[in-house]
Amino acid sequence: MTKTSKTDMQHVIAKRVAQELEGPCVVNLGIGIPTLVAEYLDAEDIYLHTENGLLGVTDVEAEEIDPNLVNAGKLPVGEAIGASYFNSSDSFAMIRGGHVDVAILGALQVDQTGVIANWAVPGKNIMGVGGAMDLLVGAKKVFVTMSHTSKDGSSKLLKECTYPITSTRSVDMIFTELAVFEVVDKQLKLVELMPGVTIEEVREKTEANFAE
Amino acid sequence: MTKTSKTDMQHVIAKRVAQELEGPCVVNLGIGIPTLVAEYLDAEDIYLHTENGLLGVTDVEAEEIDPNLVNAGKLPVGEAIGASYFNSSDSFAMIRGGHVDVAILGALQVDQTGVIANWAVPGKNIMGVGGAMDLLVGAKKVFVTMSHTSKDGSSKLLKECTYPITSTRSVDMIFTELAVFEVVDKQLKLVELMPGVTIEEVREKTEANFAE
Amino acid sequence: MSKITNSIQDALSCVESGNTVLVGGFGLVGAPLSLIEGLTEKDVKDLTIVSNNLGESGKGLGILLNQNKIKKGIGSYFTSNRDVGDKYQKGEIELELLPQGTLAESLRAGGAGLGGYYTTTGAGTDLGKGKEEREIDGVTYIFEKAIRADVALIRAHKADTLGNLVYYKTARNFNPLMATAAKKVIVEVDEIVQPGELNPEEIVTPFLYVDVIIEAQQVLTKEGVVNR
Amino acid sequence: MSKITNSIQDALSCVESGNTVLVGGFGLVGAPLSLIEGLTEKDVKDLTIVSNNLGESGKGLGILLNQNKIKKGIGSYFTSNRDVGDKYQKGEIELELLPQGTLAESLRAGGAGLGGYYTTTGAGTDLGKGKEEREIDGVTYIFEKAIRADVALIRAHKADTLGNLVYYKTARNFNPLMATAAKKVIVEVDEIVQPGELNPEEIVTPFLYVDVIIEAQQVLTKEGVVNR
Repeated sequence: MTKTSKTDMQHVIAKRVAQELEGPCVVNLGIGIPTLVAEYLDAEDIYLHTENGLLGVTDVEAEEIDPNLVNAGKLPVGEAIGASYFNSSDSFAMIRGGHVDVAILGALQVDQTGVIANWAVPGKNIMGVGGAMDLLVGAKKVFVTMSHTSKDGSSKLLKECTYPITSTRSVDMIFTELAVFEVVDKQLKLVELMPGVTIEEVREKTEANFAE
Repeated sequence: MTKTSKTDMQHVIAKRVAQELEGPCVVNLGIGIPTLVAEYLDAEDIYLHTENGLLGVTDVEAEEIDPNLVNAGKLPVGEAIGASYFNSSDSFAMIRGGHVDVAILGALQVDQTGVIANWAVPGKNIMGVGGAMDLLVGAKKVFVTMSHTSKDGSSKLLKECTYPITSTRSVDMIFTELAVFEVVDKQLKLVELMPGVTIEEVREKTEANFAE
Repeated sequence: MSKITNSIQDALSCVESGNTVLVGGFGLVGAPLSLIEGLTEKDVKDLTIVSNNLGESGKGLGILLNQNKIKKGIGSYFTSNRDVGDKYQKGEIELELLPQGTLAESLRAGGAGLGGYYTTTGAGTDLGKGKEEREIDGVTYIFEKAIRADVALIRAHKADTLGNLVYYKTARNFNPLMATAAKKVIVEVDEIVQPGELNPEEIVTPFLYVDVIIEAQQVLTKEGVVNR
Repeated sequence: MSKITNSIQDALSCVESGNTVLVGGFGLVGAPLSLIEGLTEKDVKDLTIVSNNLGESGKGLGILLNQNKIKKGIGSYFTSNRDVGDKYQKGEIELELLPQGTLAESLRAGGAGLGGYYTTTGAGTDLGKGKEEREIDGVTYIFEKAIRADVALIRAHKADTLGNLVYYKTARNFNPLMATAAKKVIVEVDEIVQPGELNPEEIVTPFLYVDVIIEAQQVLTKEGVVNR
């Protein structure tokens, strides 16, 4: 049984997703674990897109922070060589029009067809959606990163989502601290166990059906 | 009876329309007589828009002609101080969105409700429309310039257009070598006789009903 | 007929109770901070505010919210201000939540004279419920209506005296779109320059969209919002 | 994985018979003259060409027309080439005439992942016949479908080696829109520069839209089209 802390776990997932990216490509990183992915990218030809209007996001040193240069999580970022700025409709035109290669998103739940829920929780006011729905319908590939289970230990890979779905589109890959799944023909397929994880543990903690 | 040549007549009309423009305003000039209007504008705050992507069109000296700087008639033009360039969809967004104050267009026919026909002739192939329909639906005001009669002497101000209409929208003013009309509540109203023209001549050469 | 004013309240003189007001910015970045503050000092109510967020708790549009001047909010991410949820719970505000791309696109459509458009975003989700669906070439789209407003309050980097605008980095966001979609467009800027000083190839918002220009009195710095 | 090539035929290698091809330019201004000439030398047929004009008689796309390689033309102003009318009369070409603003908007919609939109342009006219009408807030709009294509041939001023593009004066026109609306985008430019040489605030077409870059071999001058 894995006993990593939450932060360690997030980094393990982020690092694993980063390995899946092959340049040249344009990637949009969501808030949370996806943001950490940037730390593990070393290919020069992987460019980051942020939906608030920048293609070519980089890290920024503390002393170079510009309050008017932020990512979608409103965190300060830097500007890559070859970067460009654009307005919000042009930015979402890129996303919705299929011009962003990969979106890496967090999720609250994934069902066994690869449909995700990541923007609202039943019983709470529906207050924010941001760019999640646009990224899901538009990105050429969508990778999901999340902890395998909720705080109460229940599986976040479900037969059916109980939270409102973000799109009818199935994601392409799912990365948790236990395993990596691909979605093929609307079915989950286990493609990799994370180091030290057994197939039994994945079976036990996964409600969704998946092919092994 | 007026006996001016075609070119003189065009200039007379263009000059009269120019007097109707009051700055600050943004004006789009169509091909033909409308293009001549530019020669009679002296207010500094009348800016010309051309739908191929420039706000701030000016004349150009022969030695300064740039083959990549043209107006909608593909004629060489210059760039005013404060000018800006934009793509075709942004340009027509300005037009259709009601951001251009006046469009000055030529017409083949005008009916007595102010609806015009200026893009196609029955019996010929329908081969070109350009920006005419967009300008008609979008400009805040539309002024029409044309000769009062066809070559065969028949009125171009008709009870009903026999050519395909350009839009269901009525224009705001009509300028010919004989008279100036306003369109009020879908009715033509004669507001001015051109110098040396009698009301009888206008009546004789106008098929459309109009208020005097 | 200068578009330039030094008085925030003069700049806002056209804003009336019941108006629909577009407010630029992504959070505080690119938000017209001085104009928003001006609005909190103005006696108006029943506003419909179209903005990505409704500020933060007690900041920016958040003040306007707490003054009960906002009848309805249209945006994509109200979560950034916890007060919005409380007001909504009490029935003190109407909310319309749109995906961020739909919000942006609807503003562009409004400015471009379109009636509406079909997008895949939101189809089959709770946010698509009640919206017309249409299949086009085998893909399911939903209808979204254009957004137009009475007034836009926006933030740019530089304006020339004619009203041509350029923006700064990610402070651009919704501002150029909002500049096209309102009857009156009021912009606050870092700097006002002479016509000809902005490169014609670089101008993002041509002057025909802009009605009133004022120099920003509040700016966003690393340390937060400060008076200039 | 460089996007740059020196061979027009290599640049055009993805173009196949039956393709829909977007071709930039307003007349010859901003038209990808070298790529068009390359297309006239390539063995392809049954093309659908989306372009404001179909060149002039015997020039640019006019040559392609006379080679009977064009099955269908979609544009706003075929009048500039008298041969188009003759071919149409003989039933040798299909034509779809769109208002210029609709042509531009449909390309933008295609690039932006929209299915279509409602415009007032053309409503109640012969060009609106057979198109769905819809009343929105008391105004009559017609439905126009987005345009997407296999290939776009466009003209820009400068490209950096990543594929970021800037344009030159009124040679911009349809080019940035077409860059968004095709599976493969091939651009010819006056000059290729290094990344970082174009101002990030000024880039009109970000590099993610561009697949192939080639230096223009033919340019428009006061004296007409000349080889460089």
